[in-house]
Amino acid sequence: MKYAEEFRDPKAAKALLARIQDVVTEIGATKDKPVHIMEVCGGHTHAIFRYGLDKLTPEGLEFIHGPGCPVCVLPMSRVDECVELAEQEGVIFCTFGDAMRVPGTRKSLMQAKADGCDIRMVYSPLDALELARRNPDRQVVFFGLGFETTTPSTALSIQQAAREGLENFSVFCNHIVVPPPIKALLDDPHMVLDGFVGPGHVSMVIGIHPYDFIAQDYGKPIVVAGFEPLDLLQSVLMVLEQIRDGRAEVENQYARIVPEHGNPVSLAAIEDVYEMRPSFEWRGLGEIDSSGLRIREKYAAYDAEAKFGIGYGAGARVVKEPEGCACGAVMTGRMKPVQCPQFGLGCTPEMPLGALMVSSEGACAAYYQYGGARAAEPAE
Amino acid sequence: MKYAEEFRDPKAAKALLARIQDVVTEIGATKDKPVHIMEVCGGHTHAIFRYGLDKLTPEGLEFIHGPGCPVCVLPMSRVDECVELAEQEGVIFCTFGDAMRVPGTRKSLMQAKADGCDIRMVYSPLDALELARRNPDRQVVFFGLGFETTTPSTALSIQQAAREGLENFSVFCNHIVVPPPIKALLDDPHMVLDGFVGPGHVSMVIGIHPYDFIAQDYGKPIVVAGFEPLDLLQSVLMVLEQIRDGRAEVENQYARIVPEHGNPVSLAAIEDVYEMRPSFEWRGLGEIDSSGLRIREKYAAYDAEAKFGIGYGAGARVVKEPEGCACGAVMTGRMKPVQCPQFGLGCTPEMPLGALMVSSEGACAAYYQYGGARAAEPAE
Amino acid sequence: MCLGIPGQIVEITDAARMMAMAEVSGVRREVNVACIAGADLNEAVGKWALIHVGFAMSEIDEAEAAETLEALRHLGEAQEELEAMAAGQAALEDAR
Amino acid sequence: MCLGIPGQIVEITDAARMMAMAEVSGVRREVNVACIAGADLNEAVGKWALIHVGFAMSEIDEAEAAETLEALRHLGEAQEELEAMAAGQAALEDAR
Amino acid sequence: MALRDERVTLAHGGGGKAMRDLIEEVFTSVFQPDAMEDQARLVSEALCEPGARLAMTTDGFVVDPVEFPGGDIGKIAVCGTVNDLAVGGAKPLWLSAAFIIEEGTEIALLRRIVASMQAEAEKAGVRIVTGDTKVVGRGSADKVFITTSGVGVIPPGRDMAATKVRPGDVAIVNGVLGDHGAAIMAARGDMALSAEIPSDCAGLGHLMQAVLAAAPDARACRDATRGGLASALNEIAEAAGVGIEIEETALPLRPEVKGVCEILGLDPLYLANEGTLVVFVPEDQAEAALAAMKTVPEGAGATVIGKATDGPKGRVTMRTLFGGGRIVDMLVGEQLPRIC
Amino acid sequence: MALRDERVTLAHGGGGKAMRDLIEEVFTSVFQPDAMEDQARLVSEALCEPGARLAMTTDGFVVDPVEFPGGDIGKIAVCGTVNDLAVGGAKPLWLSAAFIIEEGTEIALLRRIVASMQAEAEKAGVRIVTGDTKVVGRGSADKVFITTSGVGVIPPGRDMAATKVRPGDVAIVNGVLGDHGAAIMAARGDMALSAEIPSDCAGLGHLMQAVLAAAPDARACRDATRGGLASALNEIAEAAGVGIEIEETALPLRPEVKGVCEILGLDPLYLANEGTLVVFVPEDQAEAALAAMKTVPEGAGATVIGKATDGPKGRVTMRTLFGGGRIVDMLVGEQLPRIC
Ligand code: SF4
Ligand code: SF4
Ligand SMILES: [Mg+2]
Ligand SMILES: [Mg+2]
Ligand SMILES: [Mg+2]
Ligand SMILES: [Mg+2]
Ligand SMILES: [Mg+2]
Ligand SMILES: [Mg+2]
Ligand SMILES: [Mg+2]
Ligand SMILES: [Mg+2]
Ligand SMILES: [Mg+2]
Ligand SMILES: [Mg+2]
Repeated sequence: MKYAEEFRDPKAAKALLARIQDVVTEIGATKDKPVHIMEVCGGHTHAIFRYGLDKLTPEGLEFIHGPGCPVCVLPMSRVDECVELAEQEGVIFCTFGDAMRVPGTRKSLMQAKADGCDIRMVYSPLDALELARRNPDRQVVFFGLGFETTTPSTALSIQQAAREGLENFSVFCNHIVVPPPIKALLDDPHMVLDGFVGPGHVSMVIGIHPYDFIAQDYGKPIVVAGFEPLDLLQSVLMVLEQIRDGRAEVENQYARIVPEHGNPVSLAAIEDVYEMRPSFEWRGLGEIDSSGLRIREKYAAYDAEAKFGIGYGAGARVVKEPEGCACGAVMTGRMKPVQCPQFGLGCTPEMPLGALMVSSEGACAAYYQYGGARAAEPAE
Repeated sequence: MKYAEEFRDPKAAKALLARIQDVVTEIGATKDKPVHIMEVCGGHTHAIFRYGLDKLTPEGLEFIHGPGCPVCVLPMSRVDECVELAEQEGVIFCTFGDAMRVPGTRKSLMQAKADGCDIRMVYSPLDALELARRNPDRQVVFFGLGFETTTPSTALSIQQAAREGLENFSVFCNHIVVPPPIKALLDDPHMVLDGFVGPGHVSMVIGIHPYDFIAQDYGKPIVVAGFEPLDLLQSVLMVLEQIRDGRAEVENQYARIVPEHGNPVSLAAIEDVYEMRPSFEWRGLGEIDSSGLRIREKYAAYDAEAKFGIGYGAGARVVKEPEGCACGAVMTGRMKPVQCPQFGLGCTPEMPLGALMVSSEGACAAYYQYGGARAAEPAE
Repeated sequence: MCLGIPGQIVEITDAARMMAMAEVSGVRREVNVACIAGADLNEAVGKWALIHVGFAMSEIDEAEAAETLEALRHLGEAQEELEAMAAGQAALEDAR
Repeated sequence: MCLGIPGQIVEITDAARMMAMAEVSGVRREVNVACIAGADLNEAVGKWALIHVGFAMSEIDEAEAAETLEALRHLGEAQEELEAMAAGQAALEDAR
Repeated sequence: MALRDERVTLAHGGGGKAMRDLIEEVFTSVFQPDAMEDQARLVSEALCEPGARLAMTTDGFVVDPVEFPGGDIGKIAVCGTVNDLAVGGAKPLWLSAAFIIEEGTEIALLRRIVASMQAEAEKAGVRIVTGDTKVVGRGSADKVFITTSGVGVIPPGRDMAATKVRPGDVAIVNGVLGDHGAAIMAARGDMALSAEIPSDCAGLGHLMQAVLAAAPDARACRDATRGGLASALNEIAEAAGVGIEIEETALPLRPEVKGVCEILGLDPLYLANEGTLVVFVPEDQAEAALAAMKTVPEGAGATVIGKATDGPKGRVTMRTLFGGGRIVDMLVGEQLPRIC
Repeated sequence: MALRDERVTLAHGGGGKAMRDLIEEVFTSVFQPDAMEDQARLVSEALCEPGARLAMTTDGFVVDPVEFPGGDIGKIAVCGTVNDLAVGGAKPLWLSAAFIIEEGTEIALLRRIVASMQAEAEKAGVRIVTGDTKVVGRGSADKVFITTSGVGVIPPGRDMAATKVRPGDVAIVNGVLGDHGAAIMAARGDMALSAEIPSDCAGLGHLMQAVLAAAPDARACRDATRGGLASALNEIAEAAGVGIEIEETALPLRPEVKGVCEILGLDPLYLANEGTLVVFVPEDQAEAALAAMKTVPEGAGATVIGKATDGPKGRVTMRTLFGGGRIVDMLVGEQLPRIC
């Protein structure tokens, strides 16, 4: 697999790990006084556990798992709205597989499907577009979910639908953006972070400069990173080197994919189709200003919120996180997943209580499934 | 079963059979020179074989099985039109079970259903009406098939639909009437008939006087008969007695059900909804003047022919009976089913070639299944 | 053609649509009673009618039914007597 | 988040809709190439791009990729040398 | 872990924890197989008697509705396979049960079905030793389909077969005809008929034991399922090369079944049964067989309906009420309700 | 009589002549059962050896599409049940096959499926001895479902079971992982992926014989069907109360399967296989087992993937490419394609 497997070479990994160990030592970080690096992106969280990197990196380095999984930060009331849309007469509700199992207050999409809703898992919004073409007598609603990486795909799909004059396609837009929650985390008085590994695929769309504030305003290093294990290790090393050197810069480890200024076509499509909502709710983090997108007035015909009167802000929504949920503390690095009293008991991937147990990219789910903490314990 | 099982008493049957024997002897009919009585109605044909009456009546009495099975006389092109209607997008096509297996030139309704058409077997046009109420986004087409007995039910259903303003219900009208084919048979120079057993359930609607022409113009006796075996035997006896006595009258054996002048509500509904077509095609008999009904202009909204542009006279239809089919000869009494060269070979109930093998009321099918001629033969 | 079976009207189910429940040998089905109903629909309850494709098509004339049955029964009895006589005759002849 | 995988554009399938066939390890899927296409769509054929949810999101900069890889390889080799030296050292010490 | 879902989702068929939970909670906790291997491992001494043979049978069950007066699909699935073993003279021993479940099916329904299977298995003295579950998407199945297979043992010297029927043999049924077919029609409500007809669904293993004890030379037996008594008789007549004549007046019928048949123009001879068999015994054992059948609840309504003859080979005829004769042919396709 | 219909109609399930014609022409003419009784009657001397046990298994097959690169539902239905017998150490003998057919299914398709069942049965040395067909209305099934049940014999003294696996035992698979799951995904076209991946669908009876000849003390074996290798390993670890450790670098994977997994974010450890098994053998018989497997076509790609350990009981772990460790848990529900 070109441009992928080359970046999984164990020899190089060993070298990077040795260098990481060296720099951690140089910094003087120890198990009790570790250096904290947040991987913002769930994809990085997944890779860390998938390849067992957490156990290979030195004790003085601690990963804080960030809020960068769009499925994890999806509030239950959003899922409820999805179900409500799927329940509309004649609707085909399309979603990425990721969202199928996320619990709503009533039910998950998986359960709604079992209850008779026509819910289809698709790989791409283009597949939903095709469904709309083939089912002119049905209303096809696509669940637009994801960060800047995914936002261009729904924007381009809406533009395409408009070009074709498709009247039965709409997007239930729940796209969110990465920088504001980082800022929110940085503003959190409890947060002790020494640097960031930045989400590479977000930057392939928006470039690296939207993170300038991290270096400039907060004095923290950030390295935009690829997703292969060597990418990740190299980026961690680069962050550590900045820390050691007292630098705070925005660096780009993933230059083969990430252009400094992002992708102009994608940015133009986003700009054309979407506008910022005043604020948006994140599961585990609450309302964050200017952190979510909505469809502009001129594309109202493709806006499921407008079309069905269901969606963000349409009704009074009870935004209540389940009791005993420690997701906020985990996401701000104050707690490890295993320290949550619910972990593995009231909260498992089969029956997730909190946001971070929902998707395999959530920190708690990754801990649970890949054994962040369980590997050493005896089986229950 | 009140009003049914009392009319199946073997003792009385024995008496009637003895009397029939007597009268046949009095007439002087013999195996070689039998008296010919036509039971017009397929229901009577069915009863004859079902109860084995053909083997209990004397040799000098021969039953000629008439054209009174609406399924048998249904031309293949009608079935093709049914299939065409069923194939229309969004149509639910409703039919009595009888019509399911009748072959068209392309396929039967049973096969069309297997090929994906939404075809429902119903017991009553009222069930189709209910389907229309429950599926407002679908077009429900009811296959109106049958003689005067059945015609009121579709007429009343159309009136009810009109009262409710149901816009998605229509009837594909192929109703036919009994007297014209009888007249056609009587006009056939090959036909040698001595009398008729008349269809009791037709007369319960139209009364007995529509048959006056048989007695008055053709000098043949007719007795309107019920369907229980004693009804049938008594009616046969009454016909024989008329023959013996040189009378030609319209008598009513089935007075418990058949009012002399029929049912006024039914007649009014038929008159309101339907009008006579100039002519109509009968399978095995060809076109017969004034023998089929169509829906009046004022109910055009409930007329599937008008609504879908499919139906009688809408296109050039190849009206061709399969080669080697002797149905005409059987129906006019010139041949017994077993004398047809196709009987049991090219023509079986599984794969009927001619009209009379199609329904269990068809003379050939009844012979084949109940063993009119096969019972005595060795098994093949 | 035209399968029909006597059933008894046991209950009006939807007066506006002239629907009633009919019963045949313990089996029930809703039927339309327009053809047999008079001004007062409730009078149909208890009546027997010939049921065809979900419609009560014709009320059964119980007197006519009884008459036909009586004639048939008569015939049956006469036949039995005849047979008994014939049997007696045969016995006599056998005895001879 | 944001699963992406490098794939090669092998064929334009629908120019009007900017659709092309991409291939990943012998697996093909039609993708939209609006984000990586220049004026002449056909120039996209043969290119490698990062594929995400059916879109070719970003063209792969082959030079940058080679550079990163070179650096990593270098690192790997240096590490091997170091280990070899360490092993030699250990062997020496053991021998002592 | 307790199943939290009220309905089956695709996850319950995915091979993971959800599936394991479903299987453990709903199925194996009731059937109690010996071990969680891919196969049941079984020992029977009866199988190893010299001359004994193993009988194996299978049937898929697709009844709609899945619950109906007199039973449910689970009860039928056990009875049907037990009966197919029993009517061949085998002693039923072990059953397998494979479930194909439609997404959205209520788990409570599954529990009821499984309970009724287990109850019926216990009654019949068989064990459900192995099974399988699959979940298919909504609209890809109709709630639940069950396929059961059965293994039994035919004791040495017993050899019942349709081919063994000889002219003169007496045909006995164990009770009324057509109840299951009519019950399902009424329960389905397709023709909007309602009637209190319970399915005859029953296991006939004990009945067969009684018959075989009383009439050890019983020739052949069939349970008159799909296609009804007429089909069972035609099969036997054809296999044995005999004629079969039955008496219309001897056929036991429930009034409500007659009613359904009169309304829809159906012939009860072709209606399905799920607890009704016809057995052919030599004339001199007929009385004993009949008496023995009546000692078992499932045979309370047993009655002679006719006999094998040297009439036309393969032909089934019926003497009607009036002494007339007619052929009782095999059904052509399926019986359709008719109006003419 | 020749079947005139091109597609199955409800009449073919009605119990009459149409059904008989379908069964005779499409099914029994190919499977050739001994007699047309409701049951097969079978004799096997192997079953009566002292200490021999009968193995019985069942599986329902619901694959969509029913034909796919590398096989069809018929082939899987035979292989799957043969394999469930074989992996338990039984010699497969007899199969039953019950078909649930959707109205409208092409008869030509049924013929192809039946032919491939018969071919596979012959290959495996088993006979399809009894069967059943049901027809359901359009939309009440998805073309055709097949449930096969199998009976085999476990020779005296053989007792393979998941519970028997001991720390130190070596885990061997017979070839690449995840082909069937990926092949079906591609064939279904759900995610509009196309790839030339043939299903691994294969009967593993001969392979198992080779293994057992070379490694008579083989402890346990599982075919890694639904839920993939991960589920099979978890089942074994749990039953045996051992840990299992596998090597990521040792897992054999086809590049196209990797491709599908990378695109859809799936883990090949959870992908279904239909001709892939994992067997645990004592360390001292591992080499012999491996060599023996390679002599059989189905074992050409055999390789050691890990071993049982005295690590945490019931836990399966994987040493990653970099030497890191991670748990390989059971799947939660089903694996869903994901984008993040
Ligand atoms: S274990 Fe569950 S509740 Fe606790 S922090 Fe993780 S996701 Fe939240
Ligand atoms: S056997 Fe067939 S072709 Fe011949 S007369 Fe009868 S129906 Fe017509
Ligand atoms: Mg069977
Ligand atoms: Mg059976
Ligand atoms: Mg049977
Ligand atoms: Mg299984
Ligand atoms: Mg359903
Ligand atoms: Mg199995
Ligand atoms: Mg299996
Ligand atoms: Mg298995
Ligand atoms: Mg069967
Ligand atoms: Mg289908």
